[in-house]
Amino acid sequence: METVLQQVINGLSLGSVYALIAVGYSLVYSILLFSNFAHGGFLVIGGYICYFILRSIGGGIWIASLAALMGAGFCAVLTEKLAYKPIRERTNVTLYLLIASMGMSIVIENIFVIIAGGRFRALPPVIPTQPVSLFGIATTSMFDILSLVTAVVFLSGLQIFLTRTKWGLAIRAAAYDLRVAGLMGVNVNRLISIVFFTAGLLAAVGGIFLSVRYTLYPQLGLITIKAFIAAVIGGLGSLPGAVVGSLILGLAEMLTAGFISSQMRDLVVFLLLVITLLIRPTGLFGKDVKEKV
Amino acid sequence: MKRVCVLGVFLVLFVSFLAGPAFAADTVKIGYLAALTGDWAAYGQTELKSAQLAVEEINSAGGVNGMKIELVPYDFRTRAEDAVNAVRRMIEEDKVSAIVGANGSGINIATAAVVNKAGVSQIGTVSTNPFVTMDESGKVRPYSFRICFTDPYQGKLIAYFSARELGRLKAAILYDVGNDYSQGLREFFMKSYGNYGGKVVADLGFRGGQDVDFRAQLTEIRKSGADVLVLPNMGKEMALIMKQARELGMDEIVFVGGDGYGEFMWEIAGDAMENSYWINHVAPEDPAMQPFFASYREKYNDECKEFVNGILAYDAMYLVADAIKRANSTDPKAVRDALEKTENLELHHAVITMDEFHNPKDKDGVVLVAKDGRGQFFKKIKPE
Amino acid sequence: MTPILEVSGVNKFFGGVHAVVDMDFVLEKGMLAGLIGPNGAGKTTVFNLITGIYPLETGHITFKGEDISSLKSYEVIGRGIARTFQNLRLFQRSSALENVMTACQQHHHYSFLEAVTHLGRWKKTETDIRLRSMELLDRVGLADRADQAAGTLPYGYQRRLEIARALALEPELLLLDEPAAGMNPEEVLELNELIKEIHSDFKLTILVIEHHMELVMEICPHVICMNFGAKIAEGNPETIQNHPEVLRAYLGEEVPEA
Amino acid sequence: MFGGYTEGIIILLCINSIAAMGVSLLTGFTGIFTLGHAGYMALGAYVSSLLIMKAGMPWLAGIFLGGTGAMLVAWLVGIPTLKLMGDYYAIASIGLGEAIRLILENWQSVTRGARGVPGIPPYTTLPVALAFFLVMAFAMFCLINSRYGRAFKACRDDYLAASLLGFNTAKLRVLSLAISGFYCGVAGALLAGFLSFIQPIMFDMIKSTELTSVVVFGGLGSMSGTLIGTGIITLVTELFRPISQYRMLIYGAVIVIIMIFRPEGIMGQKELGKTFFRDLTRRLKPADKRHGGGVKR
Repeated sequence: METVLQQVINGLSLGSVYALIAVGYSLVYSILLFSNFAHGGFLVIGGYICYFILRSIGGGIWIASLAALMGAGFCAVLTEKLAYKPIRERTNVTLYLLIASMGMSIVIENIFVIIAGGRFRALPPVIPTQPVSLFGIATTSMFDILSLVTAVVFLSGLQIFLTRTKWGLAIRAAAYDLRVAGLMGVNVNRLISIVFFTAGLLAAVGGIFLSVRYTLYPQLGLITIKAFIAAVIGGLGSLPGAVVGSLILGLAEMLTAGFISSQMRDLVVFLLLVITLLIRPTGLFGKDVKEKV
Repeated sequence: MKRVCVLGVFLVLFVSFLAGPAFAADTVKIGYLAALTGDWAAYGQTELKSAQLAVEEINSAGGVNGMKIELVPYDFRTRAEDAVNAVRRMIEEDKVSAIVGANGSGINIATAAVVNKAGVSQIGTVSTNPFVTMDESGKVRPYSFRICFTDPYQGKLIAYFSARELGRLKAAILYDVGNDYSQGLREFFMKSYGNYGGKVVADLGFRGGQDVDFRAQLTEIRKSGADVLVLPNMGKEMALIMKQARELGMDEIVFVGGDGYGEFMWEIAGDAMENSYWINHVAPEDPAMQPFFASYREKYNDECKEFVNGILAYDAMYLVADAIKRANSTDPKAVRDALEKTENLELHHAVITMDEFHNPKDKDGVVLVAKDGRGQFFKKIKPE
Repeated sequence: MTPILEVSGVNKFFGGVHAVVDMDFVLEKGMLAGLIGPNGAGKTTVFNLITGIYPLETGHITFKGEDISSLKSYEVIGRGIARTFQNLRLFQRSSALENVMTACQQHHHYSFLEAVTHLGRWKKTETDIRLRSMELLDRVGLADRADQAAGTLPYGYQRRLEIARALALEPELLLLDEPAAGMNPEEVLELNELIKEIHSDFKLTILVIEHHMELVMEICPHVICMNFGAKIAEGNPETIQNHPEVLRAYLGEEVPEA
Repeated sequence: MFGGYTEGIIILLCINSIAAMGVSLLTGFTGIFTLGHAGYMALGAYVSSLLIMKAGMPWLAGIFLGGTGAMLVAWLVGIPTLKLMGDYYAIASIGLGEAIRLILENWQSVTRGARGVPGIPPYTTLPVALAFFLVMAFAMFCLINSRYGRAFKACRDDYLAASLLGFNTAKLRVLSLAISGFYCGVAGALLAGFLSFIQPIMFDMIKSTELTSVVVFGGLGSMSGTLIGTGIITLVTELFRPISQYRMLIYGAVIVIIMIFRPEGIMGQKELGKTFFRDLTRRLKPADKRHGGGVKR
């Protein structure tokens, strides 16, 4: 029983980090209908900005995080303007965007290989990580509690932004049909910039937590593949779906590793993905789209 | 028209690439196979910098036999098929006399066929798998060498140290299923540990690269009651495992790891590193190696944190230079013969004598203990 | 006369919308029939039900005495039904000829092994397919446009090309979904001629959906009229033109000048 | 005739081309985007090398069985998963490709896991690779110029129209995947014989992505474009070896730039052939006003 509880806690804390990243994938997908593989790059950008400010300039964690969030958001907008906008304006084939995003993820990764080197880095211990005992039956760390809280804060913030503000409402309208939203007088380019900024910002939050929790290196973006899978399981384009999918994935990973076999962990993740897609191709919360004949 | 241009450019590229670089007679070329991009970039970049440092030193001291060494470094993106072509290019186009690298057994095994057929020696820096220098039938590969010790020996050292020196007889092992180095080391550790009276109580795996969360496995290990956790992995994963273990409140367990240790792990794991033990090739505070660290710092304005890769790459260059000097020739075959006869060569980190399997003979294992924020020399061991 | 297509008691719901209500009709072999009705009456849905795009909720569809209600689209087509689409579905980037050949090949076979080696029957069969397709293109007046990409053809030609493609399937029953949509009056006249010709030359049974009454009344001896998913009238053009339900459906209470 | 280096590049070019042709058939001609085809290369490599080494099979049979093994798996996997459309199959294919690799890594008693299989007889010599390439390229060009080619393209261009022209689209999609699985399997088997050593890590997602990018680069729906694309990418990778650190950066940037300026790839949907050169010469001579022009552009 104790181990079950412990593994569940482990799973939830892993899931909360996935959620921050998965939401970014879903947000972009809901508007532009393509999977932005460069999303992992935004996370790496956030991580490195935070690292350099803390290590080289010596700013505090708040300044560093703020700069990282803004920087990653800005880079996300820049990526959109440089790489996606020209394609988007030319064609409506989302496949091209998908491939361009794969190219961008290689570009971002290798920019950091060149300027920062391949070395594994870690942020200074700015976020406490000491063990916390939960009623004596399970152990978690201060860090996990903080990351769970941060995830909840940012995700609720996002929810408020989407439901209470003018631009949030426009984004939700555009998620139904971008073209119609454009005809209704929404400035589509600005809207897309805001979406990318938000996605980049959330990715940076994930990036800071990941680089404290794990480590920071140019290929860190690759681990977002799991968050991406979580977004797909939850239903691409659905924000609650992304959160639920992340928690399911986190739990599935931890419980498999704990009770079946640690080697089977990734296999279970991929099988879960394939099975979900077969049973419900649009994911748990995805919307059904039927072609008109 | 556009197409004609594209085809034209393509043709020019092809021709220029067939032409190949010209080479001068007063230099001796040594190939360097380095992982500059991809998963091993951190180690590969340090290796190349260290090798370049060695070349500069050797050249400013007059070179070898009056010739300057010219380093020909090629990246292999941490991919075997790329490494094969890089090695072929070094041999065919650049006519190197010997090749140093790569920093991983899988790559060396993949390139072994090429170098042995072409007759150019290759020296692995941290390629510890026995099959790097030995083929499947147990015969030595004539042109494959290494400067580090081998996995069977390292596995035995870890088992011996954990059981005899530390007296810990209930071991848990957490290894990387996707990594040949990790798999091999685990196998050889398990073979020896029983002989020293130990018992493996938990044997768990993970997937390097994507897996960064090990708490599920650690929870199992905690349940198994192991008193020592053996980590045959790369530095990043080991650091993360230790950090997460301490976060789960596993305060009693002792960590023992292999030569994947690197100083950068402190940045990741912090205090969780304290009092862990590392079986290694060298100790960073070895006085003989301080000049290297100093010049590395001076030249690159950076600490050589992947010091095992750094020092082995650095010394491998001196090893080759010595062989060329003794061969008094740049002919790859002569260099190979000289390399094979290397005896009592004093390098910075050790004294090297090649055995009949092209492994350095009787290299001591150095045990490091992680204390006060750095890895410190603990003792040298030779297992019974 | 023998019935070729029988639709009996067919219903279809989309969510809460009752899109087709108790549809019943019979087509006799060799008939040239029209299916008319205002926008949104469910005409195309009937085509989709016949061709197996949507599953039926109740009822049966029988073709040449065989129940085809539960067959997949390609199986329905294989039984001898072909159709065109309201909003053209040509292979836009392929040439006109290739469009027709793609359909034509269904009746000219050679094995996979012959396909990857270009040996055996490949050469003869491909030549047959090409010649037959050119014939059909010629039939609809597109022979000189054979190499042009389908998507770059003028709109009226695209409609004709789609008919040629459907004919290449050598069907016994041809379903045309608003073939005159978007055409100017001269083009419509030409099209009428074409439909009449292929009807007699190919000995086909044809069912045409048409939004405009003019075309249907002129060429179809038999007309079925739908509104709100249900059949409201059936008979010869005069009967339909004077049927009170039809008048109401099309023009409220007023009398049309058809 | 050639040095070992040039020879090595030509062999690798042949192997990459065979795999790329398989992906091109699936992605370019049938419109199914995949990000997991390295998995089929892995299957081909492992099946053939294990059969050759453990069962003492002749290498030629090993290569064919490697390809066939990959084809069978592709067939079985394709039946349920190819019901997924568009992006969703692409996502599932990531999972499938990785799952194949994970199984190879974990099935240590047979595959030796991550340590890989060393000592595979080096059967992939230049003539072998060239022969395989020529035969398979010939078969592929025949295939796309046959009823099957038209059927695949029909599935790609308009799934619904294809099924209403009497094509069993589900079956055709699976057939296309099986053929592409065979090509990738053979490529994998040849790679095993070229390197004499295989490891699961060689067939990761990065490899899959490369295969697909090459096909896109060459032009979706152009088989000769695929071959040209493979040639350029392979040679450029070799050329940039001396500036190795920037190599991957350039590679990534090139993909993005291609997508921005010429998303249809180098060749678009055109094939290098009689028509292509006719169009080319026509374009080079703008003054050439053809009379009685049947074809207007």
